Amino acid sequence: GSSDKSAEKDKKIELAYVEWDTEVASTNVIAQVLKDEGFKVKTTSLDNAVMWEAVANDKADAMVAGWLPNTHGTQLAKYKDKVVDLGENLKGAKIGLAVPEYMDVNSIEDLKDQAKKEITGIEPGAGIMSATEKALKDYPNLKDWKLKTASSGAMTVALGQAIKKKEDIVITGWSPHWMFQKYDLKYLEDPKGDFGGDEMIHTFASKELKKKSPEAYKILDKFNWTKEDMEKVMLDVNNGASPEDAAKTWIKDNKDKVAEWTK
Amino acid sequence: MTKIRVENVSKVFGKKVAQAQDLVKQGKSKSEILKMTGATVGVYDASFEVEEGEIFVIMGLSGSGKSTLVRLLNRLIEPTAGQIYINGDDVSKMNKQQLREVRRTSVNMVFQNFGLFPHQTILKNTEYGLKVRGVPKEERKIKAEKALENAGLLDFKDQYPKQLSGGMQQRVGLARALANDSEIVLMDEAFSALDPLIRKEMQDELIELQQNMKKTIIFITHDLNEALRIGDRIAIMKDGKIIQIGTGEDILTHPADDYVRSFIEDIDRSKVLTAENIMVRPVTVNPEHDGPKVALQRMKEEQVSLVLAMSKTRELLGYITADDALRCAKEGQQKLLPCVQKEMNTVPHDLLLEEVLPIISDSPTPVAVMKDGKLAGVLIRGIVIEALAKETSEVASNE
Amino acid sequence: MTKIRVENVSKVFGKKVAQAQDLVKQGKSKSEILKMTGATVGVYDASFEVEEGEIFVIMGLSGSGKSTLVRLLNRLIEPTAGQIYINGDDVSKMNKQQLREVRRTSVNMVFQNFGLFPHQTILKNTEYGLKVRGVPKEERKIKAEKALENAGLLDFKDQYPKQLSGGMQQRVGLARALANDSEIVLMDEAFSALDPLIRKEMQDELIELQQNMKKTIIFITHDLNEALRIGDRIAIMKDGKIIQIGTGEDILTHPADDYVRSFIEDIDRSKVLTAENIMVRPVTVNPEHDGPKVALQRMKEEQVSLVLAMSKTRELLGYITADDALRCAKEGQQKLLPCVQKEMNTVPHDLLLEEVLPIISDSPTPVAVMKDGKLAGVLIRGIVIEALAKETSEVASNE
Amino acid sequence: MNNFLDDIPQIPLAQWTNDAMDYVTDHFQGFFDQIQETTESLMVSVTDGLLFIPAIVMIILIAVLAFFATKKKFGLAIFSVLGLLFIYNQGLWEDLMNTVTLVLFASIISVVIGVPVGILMSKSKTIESIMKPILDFMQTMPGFVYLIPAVAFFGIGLVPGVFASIIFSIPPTIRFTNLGIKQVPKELIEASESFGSTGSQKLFNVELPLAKSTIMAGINQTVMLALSMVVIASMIGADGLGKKVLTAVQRADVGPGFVAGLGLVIFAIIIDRLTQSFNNKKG
Amino acid sequence: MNNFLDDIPQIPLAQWTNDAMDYVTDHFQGFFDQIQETTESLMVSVTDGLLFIPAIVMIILIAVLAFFATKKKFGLAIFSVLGLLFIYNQGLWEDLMNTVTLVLFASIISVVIGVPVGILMSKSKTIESIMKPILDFMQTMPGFVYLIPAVAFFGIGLVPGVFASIIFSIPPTIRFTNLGIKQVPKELIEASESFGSTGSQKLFNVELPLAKSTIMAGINQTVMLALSMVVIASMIGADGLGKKVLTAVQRADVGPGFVAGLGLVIFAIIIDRLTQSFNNKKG
Ligand SMILES: Nc1ncnc2c1ncn2[C@@H]1O[C@H](COP(=O)(O)OP(=O)(O)OP(=O)(O)O)[C@@H](O)[C@H]1O
Ligand SMILES: Nc1ncnc2c1ncn2[C@@H]1O[C@H](COP(=O)(O)OP(=O)(O)OP(=O)(O)O)[C@@H](O)[C@H]1O
Ligand SMILES: [Mg+2]
Ligand SMILES: [Mg+2]
Repeated sequence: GSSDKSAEKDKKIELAYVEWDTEVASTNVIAQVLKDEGFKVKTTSLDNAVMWEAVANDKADAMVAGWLPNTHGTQLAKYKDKVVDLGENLKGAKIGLAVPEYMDVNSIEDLKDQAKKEITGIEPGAGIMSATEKALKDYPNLKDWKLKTASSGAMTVALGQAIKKKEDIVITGWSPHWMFQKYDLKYLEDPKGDFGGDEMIHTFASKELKKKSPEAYKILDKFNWTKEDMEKVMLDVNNGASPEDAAKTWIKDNKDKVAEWTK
Repeated sequence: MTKIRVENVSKVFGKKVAQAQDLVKQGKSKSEILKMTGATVGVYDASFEVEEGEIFVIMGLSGSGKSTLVRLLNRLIEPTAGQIYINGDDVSKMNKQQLREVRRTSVNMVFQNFGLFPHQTILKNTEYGLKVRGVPKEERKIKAEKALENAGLLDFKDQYPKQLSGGMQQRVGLARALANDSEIVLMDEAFSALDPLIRKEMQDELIELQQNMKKTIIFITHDLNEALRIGDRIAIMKDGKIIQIGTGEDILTHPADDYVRSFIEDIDRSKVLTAENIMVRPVTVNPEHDGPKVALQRMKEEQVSLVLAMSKTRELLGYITADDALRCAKEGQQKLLPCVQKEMNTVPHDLLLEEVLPIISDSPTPVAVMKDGKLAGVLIRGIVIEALAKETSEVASNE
Repeated sequence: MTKIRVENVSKVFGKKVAQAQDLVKQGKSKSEILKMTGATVGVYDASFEVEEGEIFVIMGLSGSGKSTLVRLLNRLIEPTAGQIYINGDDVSKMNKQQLREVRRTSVNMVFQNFGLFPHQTILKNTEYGLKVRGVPKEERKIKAEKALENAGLLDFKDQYPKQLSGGMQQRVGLARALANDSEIVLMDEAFSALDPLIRKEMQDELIELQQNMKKTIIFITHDLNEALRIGDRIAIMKDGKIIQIGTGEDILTHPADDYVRSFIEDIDRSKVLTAENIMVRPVTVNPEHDGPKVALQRMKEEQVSLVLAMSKTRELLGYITADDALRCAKEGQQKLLPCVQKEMNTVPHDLLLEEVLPIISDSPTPVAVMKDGKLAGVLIRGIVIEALAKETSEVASNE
Repeated sequence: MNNFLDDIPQIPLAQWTNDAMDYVTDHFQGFFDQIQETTESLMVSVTDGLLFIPAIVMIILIAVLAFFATKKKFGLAIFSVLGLLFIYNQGLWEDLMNTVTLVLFASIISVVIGVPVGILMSKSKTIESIMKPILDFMQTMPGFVYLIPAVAFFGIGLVPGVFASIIFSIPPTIRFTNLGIKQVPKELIEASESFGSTGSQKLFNVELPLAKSTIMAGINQTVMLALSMVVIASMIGADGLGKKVLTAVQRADVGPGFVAGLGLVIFAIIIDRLTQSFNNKKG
Repeated sequence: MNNFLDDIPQIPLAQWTNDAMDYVTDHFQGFFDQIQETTESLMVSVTDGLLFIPAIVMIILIAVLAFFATKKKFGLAIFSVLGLLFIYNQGLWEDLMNTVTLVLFASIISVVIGVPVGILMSKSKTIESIMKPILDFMQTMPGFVYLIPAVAFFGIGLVPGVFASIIFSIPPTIRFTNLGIKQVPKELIEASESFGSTGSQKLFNVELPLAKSTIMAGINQTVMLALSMVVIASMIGADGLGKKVLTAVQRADVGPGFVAGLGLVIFAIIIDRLTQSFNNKKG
């Protein structure tokens, strides 16, 4: 009955996310959509691994930030029995080695002795890092190259500094990410396919969500948009809008898409 | 009643305790033992008893173990060997609870280094023992203020120890221990930083306490005059051992060895010796029975110019000089009685020399020393000077 | 040479300094001022000078400002008012560098509370002043060991202060100051924790130091006997003010007020008074000129039984008793000379009573007191007792 | 040369740890949930209470408190007003209140547990030798490691944040309580004992008052470390200034991160000065 | 009610910070590069040196040191052997050596700078009142915030890690040096001054020795905090146990993270006990 439904809607939905631009955008949009549907939504930004742990332990209800198959491959492997995969919500994400446009390389195989033979990476243990390590083994020209681990923040700073000085730099990149908007970057071709094809961003829910709030579960399951949509929101945020406002604007402009999810 | 009994107590500081104790037994000196073992003998084989209401004074060279001995009594230091009984209970075998009870109610201590709490006011410091015992706030304030008043420090009660002079701090330590009103007070050089006036007041207060409240006091001092003034008995220590225990007079008159002798050398004898110590055996006649001839004969025999007139019941009647006797003989008196000069100063046998002096000095005639209403001896100027001049008064003692 | 000059120095502890000073001027007592302002008057308007090689003793009630005064001298405390000159330089105007120099070379201090460094051995503690002055390692070790040896603590040199008894710690403080060999030593109750034997040794050492090395010493003590023994002059303080300054004799014979009088009441007079203080004016005759009649006449006039025989040049020839004079007259001698008894004990005028006593006691006859080889007075047994018995010796003083 | 070392098979401690964690979460979940819920609701209501008071009123209250706590000097009061106004001006007021709740909870619990533990350590050699490695453990085991168990036990949000903060920030209080009590001069302990003080009388009348400045310095460190944990706490969902920092850092945007960090610093300075003046007051 | 507060336009401090950082990186790059290069090469050679010694030799050396440092007791020596063997067994030896270099550099620099600063603070009220907020700043400004400038200045690697560690871990040394010196009894200072000690004589002969236990406790905290920073340092590229922790944590794999953390803890315990025994030895 309808009373059941409203009671359901009173329930709090807690969305976990990780403080990446992409996830801020998507989480805010879906959160806003759920709110518009009458749910009490709380978004909590967490560390990458904590986000997975939270959903797996039913401490958070869902997240729309599972980068697969690469970036969060290990986490999925660990938690696959404790979370519910609601399928991808965005296609066409990508990971790979990236360099500034001004560098004269286009493929991983072109790398010889640029950038002091160092690839500037992010947090050790991230999926992209394992992929890069695999590449270091697979490509003979990277035999004596090193992967420096750091963090996403440190990597972007190093990138900014290098670009400012027009120095060579090879980074572990992924997109969507604001660095591709801020700087002229290009992915290096990956003939051996170590970085896989496209990355996809999946939605995951806790095992309890379906029981607790089938309504919200359904919406989350249907949530699905494009890289361009996401970039619109991200651009808004980068231009100074609050994520909430950017999400609202996007929803206003894309009523039809949202309607699909809440059908 | 025996209040404190100490039996063969020893304390060795440092590591090789057993070895050090053996060495003491072999008669090695403290500094030899220190060199050989690195251990310091604090107290060795001390035994004594203190009666209720007694002031027991401990003296001795610096470093001879006085403080150690006293701290053993309330077990601030664990003895290496021996037993200590307070009110008959063995302190060294007490558990924490019992020991606490003894410290609260029976034994309080004044520390050589004062041991005041720097973060508390003088008043709070003084209240400490009472507070520990759970005395209600109001009552302990009254008691503490009373103790401070006696110590002349009531005005300073809200100051902190650092704001007081050394002697004032010492008096706070004193007030703290006395406010607590325990049966036994251990006083480790408790008056050492006091000026003579306040010191004397404090001594008087102590004696009063002892007399009125029957408190037992163990008192360490370096001032022999003080020891003699307030102490019922005195123990003298050397290198951790107790060399002699006795009354002031015992020690002055029969020092156990040269150490004790040198220790008491500098004493102000007029504050120690009593009339009894310096009187001479009187030459007496019975004026009711003897005539002038007998008197003159006795004077000749004893080579004195004066005899005392004493009744059959050995009551003092007066004195007779050679002149008197001659006059009497001239007048043809059969008995001396009419010639006896009846005005004669007397002093009790235990009067201190310092109080005897003005009497002798004012008196044109010899002074009689009385004991239990009977004549005990006579004081003659020459003898007084002799006694004061003696290196030790052994010779002057009347035996 | 004036070593230290103190001019109108005051020190008030606490906040309302100016107000407190005003109140002192109005004659308010220390405890009134404390109640009214919360400020404590440490020292008020002190002025004095100390000569090179002098031992200047400060005495006074506990809390009367002795320590404060001494600490002002090396500016451990900043004076509230007044000037202090050491070797003519104003200490209170010195900059840090100059002050340091004075403290290193001129003034060292023994602290009332010892002030030993707990983390250093006794030897290192003793070396401290030398180390600060940059004395080479070997040399300072030798000096420090020497100082410790004098203090009787060489055996303990590798121990830490906590392992020593109170008196031993005090001696370390003493050794530390003396090792440094500065011109002026400030000693704040430096002997208070010492037993009589060691104390006497230390006093002797101090006197020796003063005599051989011309050291200037400011010495605080509560022991009047000690003060009189070692002090060239004594200052007596009360409530922050200096009440009297003078030699021991001055103070004993002319106490400035009742406070001082009560202060010196308990003194062992035999250690203070000299022959001069107690002698009586001699009744003299010139035996070369006067006959027996004159002598008997004089005895009658002065009501004495003995006169001294003195030459024209006032040289002592002997004495004549009444018996002697009578015999002389009987024999029909014109002049007394043949009847004079020539064997007569003499003592120097400045001999302490304690040393005079055995002489009088052994001497059957009166003792003459000599000053510059001339007769100054005579000691009679009765008078000696009177002097010892006097409340103060004012009457006994020979003026 | 190292060969024989290499022959020892690797101890599967990592696996054991994971298993243990699973076991604990599986079997004690109810218990942890209980704690989590009560603490969370308490903390939320504190934050709500703080936020209910208008910022301007709060600022004035703190300034007045600062004025009187510092014996009527203006320095801290003025600093507080300016600093808090700055935080408000930067739009960080709500974050600040969240952080205040987090830090207060962590600090108070740390002190309440830490001081007694420090006292026990100072009294018993055994406890001391057991506690010391534990303290080393708490301070050096990286917070990141126990973030995940913390989430498993306490979920996300303020509570695991407080838990992680306490683990990291409690050791200084314990260590310096222990040190402070040990530094109390032996002769004063003796004086106290000579009057028959019980252990607790000695403690409250003599040891703690005399150790106070050292203990307070330890507590100050605890507060500082609790503050330094807010960013890590924000990784497990604790709102507040830490989250602002994290957001900025993810974007490599120093400016906003610095501003949020400055908010923390201002809070730290006010807390530091206030506790210090309370400390002096009773001294 | 808060309205008028809201009317104040937001101060663009965030922007200014970014600008300032850009300015500094632009203009002092050469200088920073210099530091970075020399320090880096020094640190690398220290690590290489440590790694050149075979693990088994190193373990024995440390055990012998521990044995003698603890007055020939076996406890610490045995613990060191077992603990280090465990680390080796877990394949963390090389990481440990990297961490040792990082922590040693950070701690030594912290002590070398911190103790003198603490001394200055204890001597001058002015310096103290200037330093206190700076210390609060250093401890509470989240490491994450200055990681970014650290990278901008020093690039990725060990050097910015050391830089960040020092900033976070130096305050306890400074604070407790200050506290320790202030706690030295006034009468001993007076005694020292009465002999005409210069400031430095007083300092080295009296103040520092008497403040030693407090200062050492501060240094101990500094080492602990430096150790607690290794994970954060690994975020800017410092190799070592911190990186292992980060790897594991990123994978939500508590086990290996715990094991790597335990490596840190073992190192911490050994260091802690060793410094403590040196401390007692000279006491
Ligand atoms: N630091 C201080 N702060 C406040 N008052 C002080 C301080 N030092 C001394 N006083 C006060 O100054 C007065 C004189 O003290 P001082 O120590 O000079 O006395 P003293 O003559 O040396 O006494 P004692 O014989 O007991 O050592 C006392 O009333 C004391 O309370
Ligand atoms: N805690 C200790 N550790 C080591 N030795 C100690 C300790 N306490 C006292 N001693 C030693 O024990 C001996 C006796 O010391 P104690 O303090 O009892 O002497 P004292 O008779 O009170 O001397 P004083 O008159 O100087 O106070 C001394 O040689 C001293 O060095
Ligand atoms: Mg003693
Ligand atoms: Mg004094």
